[in-house]
Amino acid sequence: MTEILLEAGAIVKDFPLGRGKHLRAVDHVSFKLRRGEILGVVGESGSGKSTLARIVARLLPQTEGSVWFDKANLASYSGARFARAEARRDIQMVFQDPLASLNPRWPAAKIIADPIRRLGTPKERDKVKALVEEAAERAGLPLGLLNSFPHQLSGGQRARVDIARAIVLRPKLLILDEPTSALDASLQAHVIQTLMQLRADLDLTYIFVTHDLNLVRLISDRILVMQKGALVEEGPAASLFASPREAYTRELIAAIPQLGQRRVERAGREH
Amino acid sequence: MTAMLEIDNLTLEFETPAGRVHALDNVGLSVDRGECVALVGESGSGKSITGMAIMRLNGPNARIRASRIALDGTDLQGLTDKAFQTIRGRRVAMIFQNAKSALNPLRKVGDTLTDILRAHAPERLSRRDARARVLDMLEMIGIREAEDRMYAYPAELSGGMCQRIMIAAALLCEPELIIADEPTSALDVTTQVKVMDLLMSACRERGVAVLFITHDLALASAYCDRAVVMHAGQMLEDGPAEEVFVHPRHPYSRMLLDSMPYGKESAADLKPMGGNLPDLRRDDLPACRFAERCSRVQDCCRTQSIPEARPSEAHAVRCFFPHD
Amino acid sequence: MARSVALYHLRRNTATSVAAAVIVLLFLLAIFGPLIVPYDPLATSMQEVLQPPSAEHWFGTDQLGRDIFSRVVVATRLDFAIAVAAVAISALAGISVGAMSGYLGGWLDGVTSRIVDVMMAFPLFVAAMALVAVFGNSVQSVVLATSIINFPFYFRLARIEAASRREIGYVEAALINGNSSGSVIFRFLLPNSLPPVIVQVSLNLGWAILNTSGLAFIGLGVAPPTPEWGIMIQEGASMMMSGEWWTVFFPGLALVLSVFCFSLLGDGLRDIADPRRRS
Amino acid sequence: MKHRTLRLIAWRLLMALPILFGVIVVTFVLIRALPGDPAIVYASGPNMSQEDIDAIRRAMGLDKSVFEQFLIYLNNIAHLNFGNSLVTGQPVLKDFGERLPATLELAVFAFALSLVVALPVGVLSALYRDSWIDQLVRVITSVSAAMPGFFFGLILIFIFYFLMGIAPEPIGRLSGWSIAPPTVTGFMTIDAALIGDWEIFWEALGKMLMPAASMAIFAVAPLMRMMRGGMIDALDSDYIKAARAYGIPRRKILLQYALPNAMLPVLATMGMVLSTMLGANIMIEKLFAWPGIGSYSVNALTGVDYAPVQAFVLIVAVLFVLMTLAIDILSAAIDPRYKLKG
Amino acid sequence: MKRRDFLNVAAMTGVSLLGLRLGVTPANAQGRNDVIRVLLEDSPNTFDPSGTGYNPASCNISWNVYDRLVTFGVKPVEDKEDAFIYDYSNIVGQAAESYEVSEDGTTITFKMREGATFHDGRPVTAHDAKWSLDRAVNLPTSKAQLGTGSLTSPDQFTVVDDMTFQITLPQADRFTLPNLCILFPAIINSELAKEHATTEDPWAEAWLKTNEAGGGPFTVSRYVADQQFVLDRFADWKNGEVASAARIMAQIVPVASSRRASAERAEADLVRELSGRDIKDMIDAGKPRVLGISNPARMVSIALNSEMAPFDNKLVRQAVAYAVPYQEMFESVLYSRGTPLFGGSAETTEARYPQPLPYTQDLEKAKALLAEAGMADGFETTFTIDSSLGTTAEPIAILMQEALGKIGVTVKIEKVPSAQMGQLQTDRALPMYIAVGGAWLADPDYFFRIFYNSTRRWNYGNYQNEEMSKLVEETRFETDEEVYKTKVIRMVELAKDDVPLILLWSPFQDTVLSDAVHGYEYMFHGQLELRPLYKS
Repeated sequence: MTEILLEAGAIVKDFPLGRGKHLRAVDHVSFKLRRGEILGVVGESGSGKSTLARIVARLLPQTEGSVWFDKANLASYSGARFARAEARRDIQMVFQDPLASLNPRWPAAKIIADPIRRLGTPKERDKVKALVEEAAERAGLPLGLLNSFPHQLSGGQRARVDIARAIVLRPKLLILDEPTSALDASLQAHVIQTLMQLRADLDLTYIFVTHDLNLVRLISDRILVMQKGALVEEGPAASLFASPREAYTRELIAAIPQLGQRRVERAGREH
Repeated sequence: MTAMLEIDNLTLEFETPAGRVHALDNVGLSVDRGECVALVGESGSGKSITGMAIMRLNGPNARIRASRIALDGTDLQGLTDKAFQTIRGRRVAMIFQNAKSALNPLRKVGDTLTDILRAHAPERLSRRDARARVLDMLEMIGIREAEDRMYAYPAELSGGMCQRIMIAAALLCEPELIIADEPTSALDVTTQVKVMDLLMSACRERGVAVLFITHDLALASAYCDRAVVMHAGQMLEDGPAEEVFVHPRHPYSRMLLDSMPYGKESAADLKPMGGNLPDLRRDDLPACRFAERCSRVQDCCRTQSIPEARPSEAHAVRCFFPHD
Repeated sequence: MARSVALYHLRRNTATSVAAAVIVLLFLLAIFGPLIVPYDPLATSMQEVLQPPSAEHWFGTDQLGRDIFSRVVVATRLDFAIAVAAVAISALAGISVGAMSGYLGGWLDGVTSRIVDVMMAFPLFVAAMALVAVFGNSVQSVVLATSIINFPFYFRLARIEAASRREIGYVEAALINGNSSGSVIFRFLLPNSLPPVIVQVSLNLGWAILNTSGLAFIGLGVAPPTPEWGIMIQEGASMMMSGEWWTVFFPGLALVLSVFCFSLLGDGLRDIADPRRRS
Repeated sequence: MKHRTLRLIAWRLLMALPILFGVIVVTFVLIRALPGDPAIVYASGPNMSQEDIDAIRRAMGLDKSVFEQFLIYLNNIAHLNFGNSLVTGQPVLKDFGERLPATLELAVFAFALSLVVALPVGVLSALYRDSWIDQLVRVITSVSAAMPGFFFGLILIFIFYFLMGIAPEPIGRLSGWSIAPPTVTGFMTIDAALIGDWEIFWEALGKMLMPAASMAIFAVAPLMRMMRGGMIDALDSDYIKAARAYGIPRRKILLQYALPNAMLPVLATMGMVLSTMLGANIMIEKLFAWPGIGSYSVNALTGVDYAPVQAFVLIVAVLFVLMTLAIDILSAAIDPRYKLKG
Repeated sequence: MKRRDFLNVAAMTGVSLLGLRLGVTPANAQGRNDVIRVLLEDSPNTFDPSGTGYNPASCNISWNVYDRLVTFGVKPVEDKEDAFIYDYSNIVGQAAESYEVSEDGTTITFKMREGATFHDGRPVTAHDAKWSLDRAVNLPTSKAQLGTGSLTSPDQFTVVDDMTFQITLPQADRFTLPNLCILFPAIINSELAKEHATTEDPWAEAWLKTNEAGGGPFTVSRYVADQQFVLDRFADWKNGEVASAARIMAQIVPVASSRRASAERAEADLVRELSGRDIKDMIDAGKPRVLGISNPARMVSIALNSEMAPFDNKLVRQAVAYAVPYQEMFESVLYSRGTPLFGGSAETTEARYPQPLPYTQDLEKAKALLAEAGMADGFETTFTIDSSLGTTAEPIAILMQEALGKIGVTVKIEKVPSAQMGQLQTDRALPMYIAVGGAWLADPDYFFRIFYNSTRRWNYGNYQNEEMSKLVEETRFETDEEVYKTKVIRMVELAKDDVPLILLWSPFQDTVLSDAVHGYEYMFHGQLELRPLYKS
């Protein structure tokens, strides 16, 4: 059995609603992540999957619970404080909407180089440039586009800039928050394949957050199903789809439209 | 027997500050009575613009040319805007992607619904009678606590509920055709099936023809009789849903299906499609706008007008080299 | 491309581009005006008191025989300098504090927002008057007073911009990339709040000029004989009734023209910055 | 629901107290920073000896520490005692009672005038977006926004009173010869109407026209811009598209769908405009010898007359708070999504 | 009764029944002929003749609402038709029917007028005179002034009987009677005032500030500070001819151009405080009537702080005095609306003051004087102007700046609010500023005493000179005319030589009158004497 890279213990996240009331976005969620694994996190909007991803990425502090990463407890670091933590380089994230997640005032190269400048060791201009170009190449971004601004790029290219930025420091864990949901089907396939290739090349571990069950089935090793902040079911992808244990999981799977599977019978043509 | 909706040679251009956008090129399609036709394609393929063009809602900078946009055999193009008003909502209704923003946020949904009914009432319809009919409609399509819902504002309802209200609004004046533009793409999967089931069975019961605009091929195949595939403003394939989705003839349809996860076993089975959608502002667009991404492309695709192949009586493919 | 679209809109929107051109011209006048005016703006001449506009004195002369054209032109420098300085101070201070307040939130936001609420509740012009009175009648205190009363606008603008971007992707990405809060604010949030700020600055420059002249009109701020539009209007106001309309009209015209151009430019920039307002 | 709204309003008023306290503190400190010793100003006789001045200072309580003075001031405010004005020699509250109605009447009239001009023009401009009408309106409103009220007022007086002689004398609320109607509301027009004296009513209205126009001129542009912007946003919205798709008549779409939605952003601007009109009409009041609180408090400010300035700022701040609240309540009444911020 | 008036009366009766405050008294059936409309720049701020913090404009009320025991008689103005001026040498009875000065001049006995009443109908008695004068010598505002007439203590005031009042003096004083004619010793209805007195406020200052207790020719029927005041005729006035105008409607109009416009359109009967230029325009146009009356005891000057470097050097002060462009200033600032106080002869022959100083613009001489003072390269200084001084101050400052620039003196103009100005003056912190002043009593020694001596603010030039102090003391009670004249001439010479004040001019008090108004009288205080005005 490969080593455990990340362990989340009973994570709880409450958002204050004012007047002492809280919204519990994540409710005692625990899971383990092994090195090299792809963990799919699925659920409908409001299920807390994105919040969970942000807690693991240390963008948000949890209300309760622990996050162990590479045998270090990260629970006390979050947000800006985590910027100074050792593990910051090792946990990176790819965002849902690449247009929003790229600084509109910077060219692609500067965006990709930002983590190096903030966290990386080489500060020399040409070394940074070399790293940026390597990451861009791996992410499938043509080098000619490195001087383009985000709004000058297509959706697929933006996603690649985002991926290049995330992998430029060779992190151990990549959290993918709906990385393809803003993309058309034809582009989605590209990005997914790039991600699969990167994982093989760079020995990455993924947490893949999505609402697209068709997609998560294809790429995940294990799947967490979340509903209203709670973990409903967890299991290997194949068995979870083949024989879901929980009613909610069954309902979810049943709702996935399948090609050629009619739901409302067609009326006879009236001629 | 004429079709419910018939569009021939619809070409549409937008005049924008950044140049002329060739949004639609010779689009033709038809929807029969009681039939559900899916209009599918990636974003930017022109499917929504086609829907809006039928309703004349493209805005003042749209230049529309068509040989025919006919509803039940009558060409709508000759109608004045005022006369066209009686078509909208009455004979052709529309359902929008984001139901929440399509409802006036400052008006109770019941009032919005009565507005629609009264706008098309043949004689003066009292507010009271209108409300009663709206309530009937809401109950008929199975909305729970319909009375309360009528007094709610859109912001107080869930996205799914708003979409149900919109369906009721669409059905209210007993239209002959409903154009549903991505009606469920803002909804969660479990809500999506419920809303789609509701919409489609209601239309079936009433014999309303549906033009269902979506990017989700599986959803289209689950509900529609026929499918029309669009790409970059051109209509590429038109045929019975099972034929188009199971044995697509056009290279684009096939490549699109190959890039989707449906029925695949692993990520490695996904086959990405090459290239990007062409920039529709270009003035040198190839005759077949898919030519630059197509694996089967030859010179004629770029220069000559594309012939229409008919693998079966109900199935048309616009391609020089369709699959068998 | 963004630049070319901006240029495109500038070209297409004649009003905006004319306004921009006039402003450039006025700035040039502000810089070089004192070198090119035909007369010493301070020189009095008892032989030429209250001359109507003529070939010699294009805008006529005032009650001390000073050339109004020269005074109007030279006043551009002071009025613009005050406006630019005041707006620069309030914009820099306002957006820095505002962005911090909006991004960091918490008690800092609570305290600064309350302070700004208090500032907003003040009657602006009275506040400006009181501040000038407190700091003494000088150009510096007009600048200070104008920047203090404009501070809340920038603060609120930057605060809303920052707060609305707190959870936007590139801020999260910045954090993931190891940026500290300060770095997020100054490298990411501030540069991206610039378009609305530029619009505000452009409109504000006009208001600052109005404010300065308003203060001068009621006798606060700039001391005579310094040429300043507000003072000139105030001095001329009593002469309007005796038919020497030019003493008021030309300084007023200069004032209106520059404020008008700034507001037109601000309007145009807003249209460019906010694509929804475009057709 | 009603009950909850009332509670929220009460809560909001409570929350405004710290703001008002802040205003009181700042005003208090600021005004004591003003150069000039009120005792010397008050003891205007240049022939007064230092002992006389000291005696006056003691009588005015200015010999006490600033902190002590502040506590006394707070205590007085709590008892609604705003002190006496040195300049007029009367209780500040009485002075305000005589002047506030004049300011309010003018402000309300000017506000109404600016709405009547700005809103229809804004709607028109949005409907004919980018047409010559739109461009023309934008240029005109930009000019108007660039026009200092006092300059515009001067021009109006010059043209309509001095040159043409069709406007009434630009002095005060009524002609020097007319008798004011008995004070009921303090609004000259309303008081005149109450006793059915239409001659006075029209005279008072006529007198307001030029100062109100001078005040309204700055407000037209922001109002019109917000109206235009709000209308454009509304017209471009999904619900308008949907309403058109459902065949709802154009008139109804404009009046019942677009207009209410477009008014929402205008409301906030209206609040800003009205409070500016109340607080910043100083120069207009001076120009037209309008007996309002603006010119009163400027005189007080230059005369280091503490009490009226403090009271003026506080009153304007209270009006501002109330106005914000009123706008909030109004917004909440129009817009179900709008929550009163607690 | 006109319909409108009827409606007014009817409505007001109704309203007053409801207990609501009335705007003005409804009884106003008079036409415009009985009403005189006056436009003023500044508003009165108190009714109290001895009110603390009173401003000059408050004379307009207190002077016309109260009577004094005696008052100045009037004489026609030379070269002017239909205009009168107070006669400093002719003091006549007002509330006192007659008065009698004892031989040694230490006792003055006043016989109160029989049948005269206050506005509330109470007869005016010697008790009222006693209380009023007691009050006047007690209150800080009037105390110092009355002291200049040897009126210092209540002990000096005796009620002989109800209708006889007596003042005793430590020595004969030619300033006593004139001091009784001025604003302060007004006769107050003591019974009425005492009703409103308290232990903390024994002289009813608070109440009298906005309430009148007078017996003068007018009563106050409406007063709104900064806006307007309305005075109605007191029909039972016995101390002279009852006012012809039934009502005076005074409005405060701060903007000069509006006052001018109203004057030109004859919408107002009497308009004050117009600029020299406006007046000149009106005179040129020949319409409406302008009365410009010169008060010889008023002066506009440039004060040089004689205790502050470099103005502590007499040569520097003289240099500045030679640099002033007098004629230019007089014409362009004042439009010659006044009497010049420059360009006089070096030799002093007349024992009066102010009189023209022997200075004209002479830049060479100015430069030479500066060089002599060791400041050939000039110096830097500040010229302070009061922001409320309006249209004349700024041009004076600008012309001074320009002129002094020519002799190498760099001048910074500083504009300060009048509130601050007062303090700066009191603190003697200003090197150079415009000082405007006037004496109510015309004797030259009196003028020197207050403007060229003393430690008070009125000593604008901060002038300290032993000889002057001595002369001022010596002339105080001097009765020998020749001795007096010699000493005054010496004082004038000192003022000319030392120039702590560079006199510019004595401005005309310009009043614009509509054609219908007659009977204008100019009083020493420069504010309005309303009783004699009448409309034809």
